[in-house]
Order: sequence, then C-alpha cells, then structure tokens
Amino acid sequence: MLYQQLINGLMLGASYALIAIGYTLIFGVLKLLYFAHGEVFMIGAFAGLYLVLYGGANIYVALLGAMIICALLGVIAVYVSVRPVAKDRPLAPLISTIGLTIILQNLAVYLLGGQQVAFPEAIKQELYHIGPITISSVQIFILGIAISLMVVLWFFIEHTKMGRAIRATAENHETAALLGVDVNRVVLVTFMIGSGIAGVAGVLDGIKNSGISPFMGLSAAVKGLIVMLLGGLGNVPGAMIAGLLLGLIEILSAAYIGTTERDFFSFAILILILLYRPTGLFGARTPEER
Amino acid sequence: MKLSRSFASSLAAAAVALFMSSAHDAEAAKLEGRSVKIGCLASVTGKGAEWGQTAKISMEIAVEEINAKGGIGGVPVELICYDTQTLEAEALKAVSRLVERDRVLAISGPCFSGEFETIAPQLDGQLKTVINSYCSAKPGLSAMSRWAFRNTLTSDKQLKPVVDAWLKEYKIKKVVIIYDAEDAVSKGEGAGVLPALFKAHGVEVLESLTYRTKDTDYSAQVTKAKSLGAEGIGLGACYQNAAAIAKEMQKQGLNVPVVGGACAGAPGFIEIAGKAAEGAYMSTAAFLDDPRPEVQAYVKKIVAKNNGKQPPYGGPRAYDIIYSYKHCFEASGVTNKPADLASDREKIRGCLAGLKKFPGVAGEITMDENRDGAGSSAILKVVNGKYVNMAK
Amino acid sequence: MFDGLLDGYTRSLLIFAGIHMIAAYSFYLPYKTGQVSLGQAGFMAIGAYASAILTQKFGIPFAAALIVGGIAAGIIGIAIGFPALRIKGIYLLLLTLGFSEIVSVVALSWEYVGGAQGFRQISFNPFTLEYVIVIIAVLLFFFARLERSSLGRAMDSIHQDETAAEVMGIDVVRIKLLAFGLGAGIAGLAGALYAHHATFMDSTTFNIMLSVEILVFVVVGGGSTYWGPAFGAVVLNAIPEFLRALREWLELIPVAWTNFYPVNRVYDFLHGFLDFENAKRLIAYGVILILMMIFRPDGLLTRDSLRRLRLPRWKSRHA
Amino acid sequence: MRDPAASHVCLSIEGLTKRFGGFYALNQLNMDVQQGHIHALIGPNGAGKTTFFNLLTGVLPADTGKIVFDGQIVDDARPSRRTLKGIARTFQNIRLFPHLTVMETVMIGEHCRAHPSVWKALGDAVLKRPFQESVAEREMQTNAIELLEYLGLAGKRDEKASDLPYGEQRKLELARALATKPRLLLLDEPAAGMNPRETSELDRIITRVRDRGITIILVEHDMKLVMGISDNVTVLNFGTKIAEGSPRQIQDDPVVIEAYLGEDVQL
Repeated sequence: MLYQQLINGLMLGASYALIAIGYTLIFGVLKLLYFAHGEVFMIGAFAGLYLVLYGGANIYVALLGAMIICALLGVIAVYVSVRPVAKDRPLAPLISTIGLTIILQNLAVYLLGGQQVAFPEAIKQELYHIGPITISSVQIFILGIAISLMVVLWFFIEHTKMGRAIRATAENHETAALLGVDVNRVVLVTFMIGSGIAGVAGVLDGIKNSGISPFMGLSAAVKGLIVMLLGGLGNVPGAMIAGLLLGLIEILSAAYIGTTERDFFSFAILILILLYRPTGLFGARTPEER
Repeated sequence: MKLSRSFASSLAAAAVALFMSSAHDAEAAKLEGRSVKIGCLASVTGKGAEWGQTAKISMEIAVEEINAKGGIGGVPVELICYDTQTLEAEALKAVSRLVERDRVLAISGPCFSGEFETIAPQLDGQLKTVINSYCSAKPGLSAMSRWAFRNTLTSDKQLKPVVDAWLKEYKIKKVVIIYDAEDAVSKGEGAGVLPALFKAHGVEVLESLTYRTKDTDYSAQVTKAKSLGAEGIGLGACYQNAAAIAKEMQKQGLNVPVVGGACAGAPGFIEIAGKAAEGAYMSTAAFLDDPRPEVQAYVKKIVAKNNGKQPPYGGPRAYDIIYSYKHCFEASGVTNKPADLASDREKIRGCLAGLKKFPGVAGEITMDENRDGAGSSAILKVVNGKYVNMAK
Repeated sequence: MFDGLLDGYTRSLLIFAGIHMIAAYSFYLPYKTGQVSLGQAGFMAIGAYASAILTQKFGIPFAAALIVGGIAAGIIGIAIGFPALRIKGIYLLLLTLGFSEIVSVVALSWEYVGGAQGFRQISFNPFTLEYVIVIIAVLLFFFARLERSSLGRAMDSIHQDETAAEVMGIDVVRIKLLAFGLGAGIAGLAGALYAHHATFMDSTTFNIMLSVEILVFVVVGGGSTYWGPAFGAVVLNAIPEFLRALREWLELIPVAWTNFYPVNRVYDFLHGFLDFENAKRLIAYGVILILMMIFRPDGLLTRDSLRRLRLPRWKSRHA
Repeated sequence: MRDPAASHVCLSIEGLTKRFGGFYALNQLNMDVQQGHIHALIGPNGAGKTTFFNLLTGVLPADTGKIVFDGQIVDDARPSRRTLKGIARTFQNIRLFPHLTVMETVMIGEHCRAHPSVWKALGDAVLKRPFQESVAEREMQTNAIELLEYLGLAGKRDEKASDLPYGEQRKLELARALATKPRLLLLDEPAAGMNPRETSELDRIITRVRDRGITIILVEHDMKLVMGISDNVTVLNFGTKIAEGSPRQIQDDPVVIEAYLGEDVQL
C-alpha cells in the first residue's frame, strides 16, 4: 500500500506545486498577497471544460486555451486590482484582490450556477500494473504535463532574458530598474505566466477529480500559500519540491494517522515554518523580512 | 423574485380566470387581500448555492403555476425570498424579517441543518410561524419546535431499505465506510446509520475512513480501502464527493459496489461519475426519473431554468411545499386578513401537522409526530447511466 | 428594554451589526500597532466555544461565561501573539489564518463540543442587544481614551516605524503583545455574544471568510481612526437593508404606470438593479471593494476627514 | 577636557565585531568615551559607523564583544531597555513617524520616562478621570513644549512631521531623542543636507546639549563641524580603528590622510 500511497502523494503534490509556482512568482515580484489566484485556477478549470464540451477541442488544445484565457485574466487582474491601487498602503492591494476574488467566484456562480459540474473524460482510462502499484493513463498524463511544465518554466526562469529580469525584479525593484529592467512589464509578464500555469493546474485538477465547481478556488489558494511558504517566498524550484512534499505529507497522514486531521497537519506545518524558518525549507529569493 | 411585473400580469390572469371559471373556484374559500405571502429562505450564494438556487427556482415555478390558475382562494401568491448565503446569522435575520416585516403566512426553507437548527428555537417565542425545510436531513431537528417542519426524509429513514436491497443483490461480507466528517448528515450516516445497518446484516465493517467537505482528493482513502480488501463501499457523502470517490475507485481499479445515503442520490452523481456510477445503490428524497406526468412536467421546467441540469432533491421538495401550503391555506379556513395573521399561521400549522399522503412530485407527503416527512423513499440503482427505482 | 420600541427583526439586525462592530474593533487594536490578523474568526470561535461550554455544560450564568470567553480568547491570543512577534506583514497574516483553520479542525474533531453535529442548543440570551450596546460603549470609550493617551501614541509610532519606536524606548514587544491579546479578547466577547444569540454553531461558523469580512470592515471604514471600524461595520451591514428598502419604495409606484413607456423601462432597470437576492449582490460588493481601494485606499473615514467633520475628538489642552 | 575632575569613562567598548556574510562591518573595535565629551567617529563610507550605532542601540545583535555603559553591561538588552538606561540616537536617513505631529513625536520620546511599564500606561490611558488628560499627559505636554522651544520648533508643534522641511526634520529627530532624557546621545550625520546657516545653528545646539552634561557620539562627514566641536575623534576604516586622538592630532595623522585619499574631503 505504501508505494501506491506515494504515487497518490505525488499526484496531489503536483497539483499543489502548480498553484504554488504562480503564487511564488507573483509574490516574488510584487511582495503582496494576491488573493485571487485560487479563483484564476477555478476559471481555468471551467475554461478547459467549456473548450472540451462546446469547442470540441481535444485536451491539449483545452489546456493551451485555458492557459491563454487565464493569462489574459492575469493581465486584467493587474490592470484592475494591482496597478491602480496605492502600493504604500499594504492593506489596499490585499483588499482589492479580495474584491477580485469575490467578483470572480460569484460571477461563476451567477453565470454557471453553484453546482459541481462533471469534467468530460478527455483521456481514455487505462490501468497499468507495475509490481504492487496500479497507475492509470490519466495519472500518467497529469504527472507528465505537470512535470514538463515545471521543467519549461525552470528553464525560462533560469536561462532566458525575461527570466533573469523576473529574478532581478524579485530581488529588488529599484536595482532592477537601474539595471534597465522595465519593472511594469515584468510584473505583467509574471502575472501572465503565474495565471497561465494556474489555468493549466485548474484543467488538470478537473481531469483528476472529475468534477469542478465555482467554490474550488479558496482551498486550492490556501494550500498554494502553504506550499509557497514551505518552498520559500519567490523560490520557484522550492515551490515545486515543497508542493510534492506537502502532497506526500497529506496523503501519508491521511493514510496512516487520520483523514480529519490531515488539514491540521498542513496548517501546523505552516505555523512551524512561519515561526522557525520564515525563509522556507529551501530559502527565499528575497530574504528581507516583511 | 419578480414582484410587480409578474404580479401585474398574474393579477390580470387571475381576473380572467375568475371571470371564466367562477364555478370551479367557488369551492375554495375566498381569501382577502392583494396577495397571499409565502416566505422563502434559500441559500442562493455561498457554499450551498446549488441547493438554494434550484429550490428557489422550483418554488417560483410552483408559484407561477398556481397564479396562472387563479392563485390561492382567488388571490395571487407572492413569494418573498431572502438569500441566507448559507450563513446561520443571515438565515436568522431573514426569518424574522419574513415574519415581522413581510408578515408572510408560512415559510418554506431553510435548506441546511445548521440554518434550521439556528432558527427553530426562536419560533416558539416571537416568531410563531411555520418553517418547512426541503433538504435538511439531520435526524431530530424538528423536535426543537412545534413550528418546525421538514418536508424531507431524515437520512436514517432513507438508508435502511437501500442497504437491505444492496446487500441482497451483491452478497457482500466486508465493507469499508467512507464519510464526510464535516457534514452533520453525512457523518450521521457514516458513523451511525450505516454501521448499525451493516451490523444487523452481519456484515463486517473493516474500517471507517473520513474526509472533509472541501477535499477533492480521495486517493489515500481509496488505496486504503483497496488494500484492506473491501468488497463494497458504504458512503456517507454528498453526490459531488460520492462521484469523485467512485471515479477514484475506478482509477485505482477498485471495482466493488457502492451504496450511498440521503445526499448522494442526486442526478449529479451519475453525471459526474459517468461509468464509475454503474451498479451503485443510492437513496434519495426525490426520484426525478419517475414516469408520472406531473414529475416529468416539473423536471422539464426546472431543467430549462437551471442551465439544463436536474436539481438535487431539495428542488422538488421545495416545489411540493408550495403546493402543500396552497392545500393548507384553502383547507384550514385561512382568511388572509391582516388582523387574523396569528390565527391563520396557527391554522396552517395544524393543517400541516396533520398532512397525510398529500401527493407531490417527490412522493407522498406525510408528516410524522415529529413533523418530519415520513413514507417510503425510492431505492435507486444506477443501470446504464440512469437511475432505476428498485422499490417497485 | 427595547421590547416596545424595536421589532425582532430590527433587534436581530442591530445585534449582528453590533457583533460585527465588536469584531472589527478586535482587529483594529492589533492593527493600531501594525499587526494584521486574518485569524479574528478563530478568536471569536474560542470565545464562543469557551462560553457555550460554561453555560451549557456547567450552568454558569451568561455574564460570567462572557467574561471567561473573552479572557480565554485573550490568553490564547497572547500565546499565539508571543511567537508571532518576530514576524510581520504577509507572514503574520498567514500565521493567523493557519491558527484559525486549526481552531476549526479542533472544533470539528472534538466530540465534546458536538464535532460535526455542531454545538447544539446553546442557551439563548435574551439580552444580547443590551450587552452589545454596553460593550460597544465601553470599547468606544476605551478607544477614545487610548487615542489621546501616551500608550495610543506609542502604538501609532510602532505602526509607522517599529525600529525607530523601539530605539525611542517604546517597549514594542509588550505593547504589541498587549494589543494582540486584548484584540483577541475582544473577538472572544463577540464570539460569545454570537453563540448565545444564534444558539447553534459548528466548525464552519467562524471561517476564513468571516475573518476577511472583519478586515474589510476596518479597511473600508478607515483604519487610521478609531471611528473607522464602527463606521465600516455599520455601512456594510446597512447597505443590503438600504437596497431592500429602495425596492420596497419602488413597489409604491402604481402597477398601472409600469405598463407605460418610459416608466416601465426605468422601473425594469431599477428593479433588476435592486434585485440583489442572488450572486449579483456579491459581485457588486467586490466591485465596490476594488473601487474603494483605488479611490479611497485609506477608508471612508480618515483623520483628516474627521477633522473636517469636527466629530467629537477632544482638543488637546496645548492646542 | 573641560573639567578633568569629573571626567570618567561613560561608555566602554571591547572587541566589538559584526560580520555580514564574509564581510567585517566592524572588527575588534575597542573604544572608550569620556563622560561629558563630544566624541566624533569619522571614516570613509562603509567604514562601519552606522553599524556601530546599530550595535550600540541593539538594533542589530553583535557577533562578539562587550558594551559597558555607565558600568553596566548592556549587550543582551533590547533597544528599548538601552534607551531607558540612557542611550538615545538619531538616524542617518531620517526616521520620523510620518503621520504624527511635531508635538506628538516629541511626546513619543518622553513615553519611556513617563510610562516605563505597559500596564501603568494602559491604566493611565483608561482609568484616569474620564474626559480629562492625566497628570502624566499634561506633564509630558509641558516638557515637550519646553524642548521644542529650546530647539526653535515650538511654532510648528501641530504640523505633521513629514510636512517639515528637511533641516527641521533633523532637528525634530534630535528633539525626539533628547525627550528620552539620555545620558549618551548618538548623532548619525546630523548635518547631512543642511545649509551652512543651519549647520552653524546645529553646532551651537550640540554644544549646548553637551553643556547639559550629555555625552555625545557624533558621526559626521562635515569635517569643519567635527573638528570645531569635538573633544575626541576616532577614525574607522573597513571596520577597524585606525586612529584616535584630539582633532588636531587626527588632522595631522598620515594614516588618516591616506585612508581618506580619493575621498573628496577637506581634513
């Protein structure tokens, strides 16, 4: 059973990691708690659903479409709730993104109804037995997409000009600006990437859990935040590893300790990290205390 | 709620109806006033939005139908709805507004056990008015007040025949129970009702596993159930979670039959779980594939208004409440005069408490001594992607 | 004491608005020292459960249970606040959020307080409104005094520049802890009042969204003055009532008129606009929040606007 | 050495070291400051002067070393405790409380003397006669006005700190520090950004403060000011003390001149 549970943990962790990557990117360059990320994730899931159901798209097109739609949503988020809001008041951007969260969630309820919707079976379900473990084609697909997306992103962050600009901005806005980085553009691109990944995560979550609802955003957001802290603020590879780690911890505690207490463990970890290792397990890119 | 516009047209319709068929309406007692007010509490937003929205639409359909046929006692029905936001505090505010400001004759709702439980104790004091829940399934709530009714079956009443039939068909000896530890009804089923029923049949419960309502990942529970060698799964779960669990079982190759309780047997279960739903037994407080014409007429209307989706059982139950109120308003000598409000409410209460075998789309309504719905529930089995009622 | 004056609905409305107001002050006090908490709902839960256990399981009178509930929440607040002193900003936000989630998990798995079945049949306190009024009066008095005391000034200075305040000899650690603990205690009072008015609660009653709502009361009302939290709670509780009232006035238009152009168009528009018994209301709420933060990020009431309004703010002797 | 009889060591530093990563901001610094002196601390940018102030006031923890103030070791005390013991400072980049008025700012400095205990402060805030200022509050106001008059800021007492012109903000920082009734005052580049008229006024103010018996450590780049008023000068370079002595000795020290080569400073 242990091996099977490890696979389960990996699956869960991959989806946590994808949400947390967006969070950590956005937090890195903006230094603000962007509340609406979970709702972007939810919109991504619905975008994928409608592309498959009514657009007749295959799953890859749906993933790409959800990514693009969510990236655009990220741009809208910047122009609506980030850029016009005063930055010298720490609570103002927090409240404005809470406002955006409320709008997106209730727009979905208003337009689509509050019910959970079935996610179409986009991939043929097949089971493979490898020794003691059973793994399905769906799981392989999800894991494959998640990991390749992370690799691409890692390459982008570490080895492209834009990636370097993002890292510089995350380090320090003023210095980055002095080095000739267009900070506003970097923020925009970061939101697009983070939101696009959240969109993909939403579709993958839909495939994995078979059903999506307008209320799926909040708990995803909270888990994403925990992973972001665990990995270190602004630390993208850290978020990836921490996501997998939290997935494993949750699954193993659910399997061997108790399922009601599962959330207790995630939040206890959150608090311990905050108190004793505020830079996360793998160190933050921005060590300054805030 | 659409007030005056629909109000105006329904007034006109009522006038026409009166003019055309005065003989028919003459039997029912004439009511006074400009409108008959029925209050409605529905969680249109918040985490229970689905239940509230479908219930609200269902009640509006019933009111439209009644008004098109001349209203109640010649007076059109006015449905006054407030959104409880699935919050107990909002429900409490809304109920006193309905009773004291809007002066409604009776109230339909609220849906959720928590809301119901918050409101019920207040009814014996200032707010002497009937409330009637269309979905709360937690046992023992209506006993809190003589004004508290539930037009639905509590989970223990629903599950017994279903589990009996399930075990009869599948001959299972070892089960694992998976239930929602956060939801009062599901927990009641998973920790109380199901173990007792299994014990009575000599079925061994290998393990009880839990999850929380907002969880979306059930892989750990399913893997554990599989490794324990479960021959069947008992679910104390609402349909969304039940469907996700069934899907996860399919994904992990755990192909054993499933049985589920009050909240699981909604149309959404099949829709979301797809092929994984095959062979599952469910109980429900409303069977929407019932071939009776009134049921199909209702289903057609609600599906058109609900984004093409069938409602969970709260919808038809709420629809029936409006008709049972119509019956009681007409049968118990309600006058609808402002001065008679208190006595009218008392009369309605008395009528409702004595309701026996009142026909509704969700089945016959009979109120038991605790003012909870009684009677038989359907035994649903999923066959070829549709519910079949095994009770008949 | 208001039985003749107010109907039950108005009472209920005032009670919940009052509880929100008390909760808003529970957020405001630590915020005055720069500590932003997203866990006030968790402290409300502690006050609520502690007091309900006392009244229901031990038969202790409500007044005593209320005080114990407040103290219990205050003690837990200090226990949380002490390690939390080292962190600020988003870290503190997340810490308090995590704390509040843990409280709800404990409430869920602790069968003594009902577990998933919820804490049922808590004794109803018929004088909640009177208690609410007294507590708000005490709080307003307290904050008015604090505002022009040395301690209040020290809190402001910590909010504005913690290091500079520390170097000026302000005991930052103790003052922050005091503010956090007292704030938690005030939240505990609000929770105890809620529990004995609603008579039922479960692990989801005091959730993240409630903490967010409390934060919104203060930011919308204005966090730079002690009138802000009260104002924010009143305004945000009153808006839905106001919209309902507007709709009722709309019904005063004779039915016949609404069949003619242009009255029908205007009527339909306003009617649709004011029909807020669905998700549209919350969408509008979100839009208002964003607009507020763009055009009035300091909240509706600020020190400057108060100065202009000449609301009661005692003049200093030296001025 | 105005009054040799009264002269004793007010502050004694032994082996004070602070590292940031591999870089020594301060390395094994030993230094004695005489009671009642103006002791200047000079050195090129990055020599460790501000770090020294941060270690003295406890804003940063020292890696090793001992700080003895008035015969007491203060190494482990929190910044606020050190202020209570009598160490006060100003900041190089002014750190006022932007939303407080001039008057309130000075009263913040007085807070630690009036209310050393938080509980007493809370009691004073709440329990004193309602709708009246407490006695302590009135005293604080009187003292604050006195101090503002002393520094020529009395006319601006109800203005917001952030609205003052630069030079007056510096003076306000000084007033706030003096309000804590220090025995040792650390001034971090008080003349930065001041015009010559303001600088000469500052010169007079610092001297008058010293004449009240307050020991002063002065970090300053304006050598005219430093050499004019200091009793003693310590020169730091790369975290190490390279010279110490009277202004005249320092001006002629070849090591100092070399350290300053390349810097546009008139010694």
